[in-house]
Amino acid sequence: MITAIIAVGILGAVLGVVIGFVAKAFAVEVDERIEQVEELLPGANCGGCGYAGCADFAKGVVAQRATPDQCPVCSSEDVVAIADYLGISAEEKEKMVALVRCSGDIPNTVRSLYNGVRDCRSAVLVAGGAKGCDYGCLGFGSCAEACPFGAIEMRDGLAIVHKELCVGCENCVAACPKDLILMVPAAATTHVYCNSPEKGAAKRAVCKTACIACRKCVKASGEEDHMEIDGFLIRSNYENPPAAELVEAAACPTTALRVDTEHAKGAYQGASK
Amino acid sequence: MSDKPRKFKGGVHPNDSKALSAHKAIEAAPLLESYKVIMHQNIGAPPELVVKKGDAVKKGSLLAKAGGFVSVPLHSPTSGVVKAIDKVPGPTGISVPCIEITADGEDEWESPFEPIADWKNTDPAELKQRVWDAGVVGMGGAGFPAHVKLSPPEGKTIDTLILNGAECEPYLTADHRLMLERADDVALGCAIIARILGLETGVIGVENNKPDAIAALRDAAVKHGVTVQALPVNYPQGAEKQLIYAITGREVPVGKLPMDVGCVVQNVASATAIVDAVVKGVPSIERVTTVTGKPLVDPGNWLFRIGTPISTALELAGGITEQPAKLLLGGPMMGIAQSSLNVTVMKNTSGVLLIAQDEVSQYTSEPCIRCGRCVECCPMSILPATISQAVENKRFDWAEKLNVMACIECGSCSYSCPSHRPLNQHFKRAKVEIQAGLRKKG
Amino acid sequence: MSEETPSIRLPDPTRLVVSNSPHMRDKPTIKRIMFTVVAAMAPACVAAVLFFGVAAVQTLLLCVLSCVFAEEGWNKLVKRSSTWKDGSAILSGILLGMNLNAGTPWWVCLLGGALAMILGKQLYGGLGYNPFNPVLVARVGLLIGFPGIMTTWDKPAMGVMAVDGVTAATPLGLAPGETFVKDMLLGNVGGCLGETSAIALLIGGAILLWFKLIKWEVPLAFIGTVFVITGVAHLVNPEAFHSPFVHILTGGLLLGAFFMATDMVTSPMTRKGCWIFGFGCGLITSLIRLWGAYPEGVSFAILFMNALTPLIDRGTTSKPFGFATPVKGEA
Amino acid sequence: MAVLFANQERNKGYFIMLSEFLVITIGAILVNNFVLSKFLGICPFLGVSKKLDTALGMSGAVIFVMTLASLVSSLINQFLLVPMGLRYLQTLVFIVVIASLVQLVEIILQKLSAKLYDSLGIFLPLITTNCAVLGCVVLNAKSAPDSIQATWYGATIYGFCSALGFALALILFSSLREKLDLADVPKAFEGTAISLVTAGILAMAFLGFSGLV
Repeated sequence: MITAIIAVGILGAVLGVVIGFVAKAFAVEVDERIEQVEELLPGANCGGCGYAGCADFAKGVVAQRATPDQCPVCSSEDVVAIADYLGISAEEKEKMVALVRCSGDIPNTVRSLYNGVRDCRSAVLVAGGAKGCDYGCLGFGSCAEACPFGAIEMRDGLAIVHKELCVGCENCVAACPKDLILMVPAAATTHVYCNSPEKGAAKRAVCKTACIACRKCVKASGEEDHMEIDGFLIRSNYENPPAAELVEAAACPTTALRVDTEHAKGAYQGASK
Repeated sequence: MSDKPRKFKGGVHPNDSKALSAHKAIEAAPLLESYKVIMHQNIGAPPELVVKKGDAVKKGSLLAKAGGFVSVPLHSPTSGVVKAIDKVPGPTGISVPCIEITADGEDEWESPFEPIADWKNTDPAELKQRVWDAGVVGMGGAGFPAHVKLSPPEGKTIDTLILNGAECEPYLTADHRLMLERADDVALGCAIIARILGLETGVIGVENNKPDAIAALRDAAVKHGVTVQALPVNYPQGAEKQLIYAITGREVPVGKLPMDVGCVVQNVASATAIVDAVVKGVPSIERVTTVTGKPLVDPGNWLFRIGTPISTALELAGGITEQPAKLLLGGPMMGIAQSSLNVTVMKNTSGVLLIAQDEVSQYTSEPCIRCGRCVECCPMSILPATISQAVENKRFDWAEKLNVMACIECGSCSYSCPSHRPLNQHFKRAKVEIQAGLRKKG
Repeated sequence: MSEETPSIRLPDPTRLVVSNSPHMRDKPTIKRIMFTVVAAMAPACVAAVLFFGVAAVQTLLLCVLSCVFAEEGWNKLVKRSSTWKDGSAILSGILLGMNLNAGTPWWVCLLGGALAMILGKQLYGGLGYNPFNPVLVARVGLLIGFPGIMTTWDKPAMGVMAVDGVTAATPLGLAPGETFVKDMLLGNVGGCLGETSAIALLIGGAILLWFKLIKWEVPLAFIGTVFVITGVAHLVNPEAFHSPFVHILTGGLLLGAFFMATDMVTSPMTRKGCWIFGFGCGLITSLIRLWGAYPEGVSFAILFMNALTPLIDRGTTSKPFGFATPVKGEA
Repeated sequence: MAVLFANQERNKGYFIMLSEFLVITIGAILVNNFVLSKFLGICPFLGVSKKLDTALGMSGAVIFVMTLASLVSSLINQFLLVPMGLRYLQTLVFIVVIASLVQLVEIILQKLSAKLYDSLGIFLPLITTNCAVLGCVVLNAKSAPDSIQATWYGATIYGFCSALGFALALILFSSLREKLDLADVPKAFEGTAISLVTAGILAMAFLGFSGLV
């Protein structure tokens, strides 16, 4: 019994000394705060903050290179929790969601025959893609694939954002080869679902739901300045966004002006030619 | 330089179908009522417009001046009035700006510069400036400004000039006819470029399937002190890197230019354009283009002015007998499919090709069975099959590690794939993504 | 011009297809490749039927049917599109049949087909994705599961259209010293359907080589390695080891070398890789045959090398064009 | 050379030893492969085989730990436990030795290659409880007293070769899994399911080596 205790004791002591020595020689500094911050982050690794995943972002936050509110997924409580932990102040930010500025689904657009990889970024390298409109949604769903939160649905060859699921990570913005996706305030409900700067006639030739810049919506908004005119295209003024009532008042002839929730439900039909 | 050209590794032998138009002499296309000259016809910076709507122009007048060193000026194909600065479908499918010129029918000439008859005693720098002023680009397809290739940077010595007359693309015969009918000018062009580069001589490389062109060139070459090298028939023999290897045995390193191994490669059509510019004082406003394809009534080779719509080219070839499956600019291996007849002939449009329905069925991609045919035929010795699977799974880092950047997009792999995989499109995508990634990194 | 000749017909732009280059495709398709290999199997099938009679026909048919039905059944189950028409299931069926003996019970054939198609291929996503040769997965699975059935062979009876029930051992299992070379060339020895007639297999192999459907490096390296190793062993100790000719002509070596090891999906893509692959197959086959517990090692050897294939492919990628020469005057 | 062949008796002894080493080597790597025929060490085999690079790192770590653990345990067993009659402490002592070695590897690795350290993650400390390592050490301790495995050098070679066998299986498997990454596996079989199927087929292939030694 005694020998056993002594033998194991000596063995343990020798091994302990060796490990202690090596641990000293190969010491690595680890900041505990990084792990703590990482715990508080959502862990979706969506990259919406611009860092390579949540762990990297946590490093940035601790090193004060980034602020906690740069995480688009964190709720404001989460942001405050992180800020409190690190003893820094948190700022409120406005929630932004993605908007696909196109309403040209298959029934409403002219398409060319395309044969090849069914992926937007690949398709756009071949003859500008599969749609008649140079600016419209290609409909192969690269944005939907890029969305880690399942907020984008592909319906009839058109990407549709479900606003309630969107956290604003902006992954889809980078995925779209046509630069169709814009981050807009979640509070804005009414948008022009078109992004083609072409002349009205050229747009109508390829798409039934294009904005033809008839300015009915601008007139309907009157003095309120809810709409912006940009060449042959009209946009919602996101400094002062229009309300849902404007859609009815304007009676957009091509239904390019839509309320986002209704659009997501598929409530609009294109204008008949 | 050895007499026997080396054979590069890989390559394919597609049915060349050149017989459709190889025997047709070059015909000058008739004058049209209007031309739509696409503004940006070269790789590099777009030129800057110098005319405006309503301006009267003559044939050869400057329409746009070079917008930088890697950019070339643009000249009017005929005399008339600038009707509009408009948009036409570009060769890549996206609409691009163009200058629409309504012809007055006079076709009145105004040379932007004087001919240089005594080029042998002219300063090479002046000759090079002339090549630039004339707006000559690589007419084989890429559209790279010719003068840039003739300006090796400090410290790089050029010892070999190669004129590319391989024309390895099936169907195309424009260079073939050009070498046959203007053999003397091709050889002369070779001599002029050699003088610009400070070389004694140059080599004209021609694939063996054009024996008449080789014979014609050999006679002319002796006169101008250049040589002609017959090359084995193997697609892509006309790819710059493969051509340099075949003639000099040098391998252009990945990501480098022919200059880095002391070579300059120019297309034979560019050479004749340079002759026109130097000796005749004519800028680059026309080119020989093959209009061919089985659905056409009367395929042939025409001398088109730039800005000629494709529909006109097809009309000249007698129209079609059956609806084609595809309309291509360029050859069937690397050409770009079009969905509009309003595309216009550019300086680098070597062919207008219709592919019949039975020649190319719409294919669906099947899984790779790892047969290795693509590995065998890849002239760059990369692994197309593995790379395409990586791209399919969005693993661009992997694709980069597998050297996708070395790909020259010759299409040999897709051609030979029994599973009809869109390999080439995958590589194009991967290259774009990797380059975008590099730009992001800075 | 257009006004003068309005009758000229121009293409309808809305019916033009856009796609990436190249716009030409070579003739071979998967289907064509598969059926050419099936045709190359024909001589061996004929030989098998000649030697083993109706029983051979039964085994082959059962295997083909079970493979096709297993593949189709699976596709139905996971709601994928039908794939049997590409010929790969039929080919697997024939190869599986060639790997069984004439009197194999019907249920073993059916089980083998299901193993090959589902375990060996469809679980991985179907044609092209399977890392192991499906037929060998089935064969080795059956060999481990039913060693008795899998290692009793009917004695071939030329011209007799029924099996007489006499069993014979594979020559590899007999004592060395007896020579069967002539019988083995023709196929008048015991063994699996596809293991008997060397001449028929060689004809099939020649067809494959002629159509460039297999890389010649694999069979050459495979057979060559076995020949050298067993040759040396035979020279050292002729009492204990068969002559190399016996080793080559018997068992599944020719079948394996020409039809199984060369399976495109599971063998390396590079030429250098094929040499390594063939050499490895030969080495392991020889080891198992000379010293292992099983009389036959071809299946195990190929299966093992299948597992090595991704590594071989990775290691033998040739330098891309332009990597060979250093840049002049640049670091 | 003459000296080498002078002592016939001694040469014969060397030859026997050499063949015994060969038996250990082939046996441990191929025939009685720890993963594929003894089914030990399955946890890291499945856990760190997603990528070839991590598999290589893990292989290195296991080779290091297993070889050293075999050596140290054999020495302790031979010169401490057996003479002192403390055989009953074997398991306990072996685990302590292995745990310390793993700790060493962990500390060193974190310093030298943080990337590999991160990608191995939990599986690195888990080598401690890796049954392959303990199994190897215990097999050495349990081997017949007159066998080569009972000597300290024999035990070390056995440990090293067993680790090589583990590494071979892990590397083969990880290269296969990388390939599977690109495959169109049915949804229900994605991930671990298809990996286990693959491991099974791989084990079948290794069965062919049975009887070699």
